[in-house]
Amino acid sequence: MADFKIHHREGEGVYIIDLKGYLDAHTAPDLETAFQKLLTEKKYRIIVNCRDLTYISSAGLGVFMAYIEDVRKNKGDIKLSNMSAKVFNVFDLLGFPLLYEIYTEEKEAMTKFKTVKAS
Amino acid sequence: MADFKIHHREGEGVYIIDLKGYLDAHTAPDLETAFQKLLTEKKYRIIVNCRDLTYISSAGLGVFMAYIEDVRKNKGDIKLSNMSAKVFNVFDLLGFPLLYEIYTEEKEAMTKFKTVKAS
Amino acid sequence: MAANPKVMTKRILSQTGHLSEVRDFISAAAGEFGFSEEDIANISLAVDEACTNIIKHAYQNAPDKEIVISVIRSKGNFEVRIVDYGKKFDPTEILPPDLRQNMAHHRRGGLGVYLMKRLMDKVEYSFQPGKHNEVRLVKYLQKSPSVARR
Amino acid sequence: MAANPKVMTKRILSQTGHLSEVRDFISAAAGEFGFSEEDIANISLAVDEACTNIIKHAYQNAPDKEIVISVIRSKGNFEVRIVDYGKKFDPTEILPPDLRQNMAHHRRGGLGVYLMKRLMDKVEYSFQPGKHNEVRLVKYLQKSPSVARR
Ligand SMILES: Nc1ncnc2c1ncn2[C@@H]1O[C@H](COP(=O)(O)OP(=O)(O)O)[C@@H](O)[C@H]1O
Ligand SMILES: Nc1ncnc2c1ncn2[C@@H]1O[C@H](COP(=O)(O)OP(=O)(O)O)[C@@H](O)[C@H]1O
Repeated sequence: MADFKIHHREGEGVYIIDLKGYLDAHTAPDLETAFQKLLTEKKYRIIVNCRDLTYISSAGLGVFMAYIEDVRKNKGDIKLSNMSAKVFNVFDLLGFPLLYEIYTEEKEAMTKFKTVKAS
Repeated sequence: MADFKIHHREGEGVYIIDLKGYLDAHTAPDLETAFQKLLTEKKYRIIVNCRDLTYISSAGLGVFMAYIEDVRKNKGDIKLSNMSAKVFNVFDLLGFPLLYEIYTEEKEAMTKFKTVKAS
Repeated sequence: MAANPKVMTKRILSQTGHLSEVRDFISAAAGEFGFSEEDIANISLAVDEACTNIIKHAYQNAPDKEIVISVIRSKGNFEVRIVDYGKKFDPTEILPPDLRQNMAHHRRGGLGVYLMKRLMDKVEYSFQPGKHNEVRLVKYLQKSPSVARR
Repeated sequence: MAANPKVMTKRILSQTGHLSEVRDFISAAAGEFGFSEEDIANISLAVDEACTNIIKHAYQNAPDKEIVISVIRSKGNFEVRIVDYGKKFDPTEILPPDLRQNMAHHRRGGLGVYLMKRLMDKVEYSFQPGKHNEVRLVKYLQKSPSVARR
């Protein structure tokens, strides 16, 4: 069975989710739960750090599409960072860089949140 | 000055445009003219063969966006074929494969036109 | 057939918990065949997508159905055939995804078929009425670029 | 400065007919610096886009204005600075293109700035009020992948 873990951090009013392992149709519900929890807690400034994300399929990408509208409606965003070339390639094939901010480093995403004032 | 040439062919009710050389802001108006002429003549089933297209910038890509709606409204299409990896990369970065049919070989585009009935 | 060294087969039950085994099976076969790391990743992702769709759509999440994955290797050609016995499927009407629409409507899906087409050189669906469905995914060893145009 | 062998400069008039010279100039410099064919193509496309925008927007197609393109090479860093004396520009509000919207409204433009960002590692605009505008395009020699995330 695919191994997938989610770790939560918080810093300067931004909520950081670290993804680790394999994000496929089997593990995508865990990411759904994580986003639902953040939204319930009204945490809308989110960075998803993909440094340890080994694999993603369209089931995983789908989760990002499902929550972005609610997050942005609340003046937040889901920004992504630290993807391997392999994981980035999947996002890229589907045109995600046209719609999501994907940064090489987490700190760039953090800077972007800080330079745009909170709601 | 950039060298750019357009050659016209016709076969089985499909109009084929061969592009050669450099398609940039300087030469894009030539492609505009070619599309305008096809539309005036109500030729809506178009293949753009990019085998000899050495270079494209966003000014060239823009021309494809400007005419596709009119062509499709008339039950036609602009299909692309035979791009080099370098030229395809530019289309790909902007998400064109999500919206345009881009074929490795011209004959695949031709087959697609023939299997979908004409208006 | 069973003696043919160029065909390898794996059977799984229709559960997403088995997807990782399928990926490992395909990765190993594609690696042996001589594909680059990037191609290996692309092929096993495409097969994951095909199996995920079978579980979700052809079998509508019933957990006790069978999926048969075969790898057929011939000169320069790496082919994966995936057979199921569920609902049939004709992909010709499936359009590429519209991400902005998906986002606006909280839609999670609609990415898999397009992704398979981009990742492989050929994707073909067929069905034997009343018997089974089959999807054939083909990648050529000597093809560049590693990502297809459609 | 003129004696510094690591800086090379080219001046053109604000005419699209000069874009091909700019591309040749940049390609030669990037090739000498050791970039791959793919990187060379990406860098010279980005510079073409920047110059095209200056001609169209900063100078609004006036054909007799000046554009100064300098290449500054330091260890592992290939930087192109493009100076113009036209309308200033702040790209922070420029959103990525929405192709479906463009298609529906017969819009040709809106692709260049996004493309430059994807093709280069760094894109920065600045202006000296009343003096000039400058765009800095940077590509790192040792960076992979060859296409940037933003
Ligand atoms: N193997 C299959 N069997 C039946 N229907 C399928 C199959 N694969 C795909 N489909 C149909 O095609 C649609 C698009 O599939 P896809 O692009 O993978 O997106 P998703 O599965 O996320 O909806 C699905 O919603 C489903 O209706
Ligand atoms: N150098 C520049 N000077 C002034 N305005 C610019 C410059 N570059 C871009 N712009 C503005 O930014 C917009 C987006 O630019 P771009 O993405 O290249 O698309 P396009 O030039 O095709 O409209 C332009 O429409 C223009 O308003």
